[in-house]
Amino acid sequence: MTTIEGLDVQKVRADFPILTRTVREGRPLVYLDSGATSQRPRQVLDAERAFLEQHNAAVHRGAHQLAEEATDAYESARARIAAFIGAGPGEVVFTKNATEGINLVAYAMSNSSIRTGLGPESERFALGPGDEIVITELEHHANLVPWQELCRRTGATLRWYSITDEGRVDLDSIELTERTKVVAFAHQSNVLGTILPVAELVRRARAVGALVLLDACQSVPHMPVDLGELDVDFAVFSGHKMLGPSGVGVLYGRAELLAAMPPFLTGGSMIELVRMEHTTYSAPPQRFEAGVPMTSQAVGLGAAVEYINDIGIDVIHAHEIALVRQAVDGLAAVPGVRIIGPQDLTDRGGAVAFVVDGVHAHDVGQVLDDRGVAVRVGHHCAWPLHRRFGVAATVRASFHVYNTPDEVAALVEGVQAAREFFGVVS
Amino acid sequence: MTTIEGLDVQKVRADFPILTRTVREGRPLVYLDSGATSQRPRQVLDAERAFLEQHNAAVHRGAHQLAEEATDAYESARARIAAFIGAGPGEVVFTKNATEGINLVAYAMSNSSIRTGLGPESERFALGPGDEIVITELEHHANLVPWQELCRRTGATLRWYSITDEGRVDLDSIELTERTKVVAFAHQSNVLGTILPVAELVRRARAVGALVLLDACQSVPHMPVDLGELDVDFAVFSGHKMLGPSGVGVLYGRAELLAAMPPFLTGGSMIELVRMEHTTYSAPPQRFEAGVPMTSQAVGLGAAVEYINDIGIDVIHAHEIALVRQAVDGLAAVPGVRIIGPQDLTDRGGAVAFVVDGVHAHDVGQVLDDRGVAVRVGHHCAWPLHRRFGVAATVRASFHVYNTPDEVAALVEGVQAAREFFGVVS
Amino acid sequence: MYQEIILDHYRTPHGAGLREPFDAESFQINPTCGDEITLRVKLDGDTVSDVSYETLGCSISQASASVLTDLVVGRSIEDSMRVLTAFQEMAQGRGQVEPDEDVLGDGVAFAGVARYPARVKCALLGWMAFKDAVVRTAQTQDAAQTQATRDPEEAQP
Amino acid sequence: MYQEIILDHYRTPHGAGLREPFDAESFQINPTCGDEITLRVKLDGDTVSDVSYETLGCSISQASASVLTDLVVGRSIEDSMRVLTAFQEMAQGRGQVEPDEDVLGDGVAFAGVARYPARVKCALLGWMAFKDAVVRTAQTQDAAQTQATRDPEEAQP
Ligand SMILES: Cc1ncc(COP(=O)(O)O)c(C=O)c1O
Ligand SMILES: Cc1ncc(COP(=O)(O)O)c(C=O)c1O
Repeated sequence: MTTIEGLDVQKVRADFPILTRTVREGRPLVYLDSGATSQRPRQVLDAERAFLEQHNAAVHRGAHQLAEEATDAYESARARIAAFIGAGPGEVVFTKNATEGINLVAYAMSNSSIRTGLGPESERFALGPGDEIVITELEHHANLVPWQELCRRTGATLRWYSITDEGRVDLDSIELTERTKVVAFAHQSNVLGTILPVAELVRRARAVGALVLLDACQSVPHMPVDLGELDVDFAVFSGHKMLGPSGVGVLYGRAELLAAMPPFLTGGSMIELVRMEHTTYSAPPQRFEAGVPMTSQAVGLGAAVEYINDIGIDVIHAHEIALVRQAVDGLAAVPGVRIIGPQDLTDRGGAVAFVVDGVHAHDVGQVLDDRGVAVRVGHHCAWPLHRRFGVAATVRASFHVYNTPDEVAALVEGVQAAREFFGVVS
Repeated sequence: MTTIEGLDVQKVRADFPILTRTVREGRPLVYLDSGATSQRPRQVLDAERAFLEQHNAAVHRGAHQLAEEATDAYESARARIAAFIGAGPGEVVFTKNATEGINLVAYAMSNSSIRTGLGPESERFALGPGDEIVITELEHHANLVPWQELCRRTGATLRWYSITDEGRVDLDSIELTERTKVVAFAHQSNVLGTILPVAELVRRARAVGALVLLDACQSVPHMPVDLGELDVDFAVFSGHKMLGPSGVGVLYGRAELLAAMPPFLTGGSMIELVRMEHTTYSAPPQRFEAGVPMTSQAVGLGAAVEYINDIGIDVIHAHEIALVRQAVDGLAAVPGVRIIGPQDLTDRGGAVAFVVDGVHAHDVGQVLDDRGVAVRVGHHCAWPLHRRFGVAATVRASFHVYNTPDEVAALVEGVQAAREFFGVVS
Repeated sequence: MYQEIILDHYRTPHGAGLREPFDAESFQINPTCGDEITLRVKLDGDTVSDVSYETLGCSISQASASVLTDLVVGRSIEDSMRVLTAFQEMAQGRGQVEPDEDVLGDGVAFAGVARYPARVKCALLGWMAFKDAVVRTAQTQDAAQTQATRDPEEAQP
Repeated sequence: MYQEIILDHYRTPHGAGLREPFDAESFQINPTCGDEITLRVKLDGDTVSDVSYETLGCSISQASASVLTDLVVGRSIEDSMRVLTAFQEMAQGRGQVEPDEDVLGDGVAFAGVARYPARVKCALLGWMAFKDAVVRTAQTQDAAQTQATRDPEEAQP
């Protein structure tokens, strides 16, 4: 295992209180489930607490000092997060999670499709029968079901790129058409670890005038991402997967698109003028943030970005890739283990899913859990992808900056132990 | 000022770190803006932190020990909150705030109105031209704009009860009809403090077969509320107004209704079976909780309910009513001050809004702020109500368990000072 | 959790495979992991005369289905429902419910599963399918009878 | 924040009330508090010859509109836009921007407002209305000219 320059993992681990605990009768916790949710460093917990103990108030509503300070903290967090992803602050909308972000776009589109009372600027978001939304077969349910429902509401058709045996997008499987209105896909698969060919998919979408939504849940927390450079129209990610709080996520939207898009959730703080008969809406990002927002959580996410910046997102990425290399090599060497996803580390990030011949994923997971190794088992909210590979469930190990080579070794040993326990050792 | 039996306000105040801070060059903070957002006691901050430092994981997804503990903590919080409001745990849906809760119901209704692919059970939520939604003129924008938008989407008509000069609902102003499908109203006005006649409004709604949604944002945090007994169909409230975290709210729905209602946000954790072509959904409450939820915030809200229970919600209510009495009497005695809302304390809770002749609300608020007194100025997200009373903006003081008679006295003095400063003393 | 009894049933499941004839079939799925079971019930009057099944699942769900056939085949519907209730109470009891070996036989081996909430669904998957199938037999019989009096030709289960 | 100059303008606002004739009118509202201003601009060639307004707002927004009329009436559009930019920079400068009294006159009294972010919108409300109205005069003139060459009868502002 190569040591990554500039990263002292033990020092990092000391920032994460939960990593010192034990599970299942005294075993040290080996947390390999950051793809589901990451842990939080002290710095993030402290930032949120300091906000709540000193500055908490309703933002964008009050004129007293606390309200000013709270608004400041909230908007500074937005600016910091925007800079982190190569966006303008006005292009960052806070949502409760990435799922809400995708639903926001899908509902704004069906709202646009009901033209009563709307201006011409929302026309580009309108859909109807014959129009198409294109995704891929590897998507997380969050980037699949909202589009199915949008199609149900508008009469549009859902189509998808299929996935090759190597776990890559089969770019020849379908062709976009003039009727393709949205192309939505994951930046990195939460199961296979595959990094999708963003530039090529954007090029194809642009060629037919379709909007592009990038599900960046598994990329923004783990590698440098510049959304402006990637030239996507929308992107989403969640705070809880990037060392930040739960209850906060981000929808990125190009300024020009957010300005033209009708609202989704409506209520306080997103209005311009309200009468019983009719309401007009404020400019983005406020237009998309109805109600009292997840204030302290946004502040916490800002602190998470600062924490990541202090380490360096490229350092984190290099560290994780080294762990993936070790995991893929280690697991592939265990007889009967089949890795689902690319073994080649080109365009591949940190999620390693696998099956063990003769031992169900749940049972592998249980044996690992009894040894203190926390992984995820099941379909990982990507059921169609599992069906594609002919498996009901896989075991998935996923990493973040705090994981160590020793932990990966514990994973590989645990898988061997599971095979022994269930008597499938050859 | 009467002392409320069993309440030691100084002891309570010691639980709230923010209350010890000073503002505007050393003045003690007098926080009278709990109607916008309340402050959090140490116990709530500690509970959330303990969860994050010991049990944090993705809920309802993992099979390892942390995931089990996190799921347990999350579901125990749900059960505790349900018990607090007289509901079953399956009737409590976690949302990001009350605003999302109302939007959830409104969007579930427009989703029902597009019948493609739905079963007969969702028919009762479907709307079309000629159908009516009824609210009142005193609603918060959160309980107005989502219904305007629902009407835009479905062709239904929005109607409303008007408000009397005393700030009460004028029950004779409109009649419900067989076409009335929803009656939605605040339990307590966030501006006037008026408590609405729930039983009578429910009776009228039932008589025409309409669904009832109660906006309980300003009641659940301040007085005993048993939603089962009130016999409403839906209710919403926010954690941040009841000593709990931001980023979490509750939608209550009668079990039978939630079971029949189609989903709103879609994605992970709310599905039963997912194929690329078609998805089926899980039972409530999960059906309405797409994506990784606000886990630690739900735990924090559970701790807030425990904190409130330890003091006693009736004790809190009595304490606040005493403060309201003092504020109404004190302010009414200042020449030129007009209280907007009932001066009579029958069916009235803790928000005191007023205007000062010759001094704009913003200027009153500024003078108060300079003295350390934090109140809210403006339309408090109830613009039509302000228009109804012929004022652009009011000053609003609102209370919670940690406020004291001295703080109310500081408010009254500050208002007098504002009059002197702007030279309108008679 | 992995009692020897469970591993035995997992390695040599009793009554596995789908058989004909049957009165009703149920398909159940565990949404969190995608595990599946298809289970058939054949009644002989009021007695469960056969249970056959095909599972795609972990050791716990497979062993549980195997134990289920041991416990319910040959019993009356009423008795088998009593066993089901006892099994369910134990599995959902978070380790607090003392299982009765007289009622549950090999089923007591699953007491340990109750301490792993995420696995309780695995242990119950077959039982839920059994319950559902029994309900369906009742419905099919009702339907068959109602139909029979009206139009014998359409009375196919 | 409440400088004596501000209070003076508040108590005796300059140029208040709506007057005719005017070339364009703008209505602006502050969504957080509901404050309103209606502001009219009359141009004489390139010079701002009158600004008249009606406000429903706090002392800051009223005084700011009063100072605005002092600062822009009699100036060229270009000059008045320069003043506007300076005023805006000061108001949004969070107390970090040193105002130039030569440019801003009584406007410098609003420097303190910059330290109260929630009040910045109040101070700017009138200025935003002025900017909008000036843009509208340009549009109306363009429109009038375009119209004039085509159909003189329709060329009403
Ligand atoms: C009566 C009432 N309804 C709804 C809301 C909206 O609550 P939130 O902004 O937390 O969604 C509030 C508070 O802002 C309120 O006071
Ligand atoms: C690729 C991907 N997309 C979307 C999501 C949904 O994120 P959340 O549940 O935080 O909304 C996840 C994680 O669960 C994910 O990994």
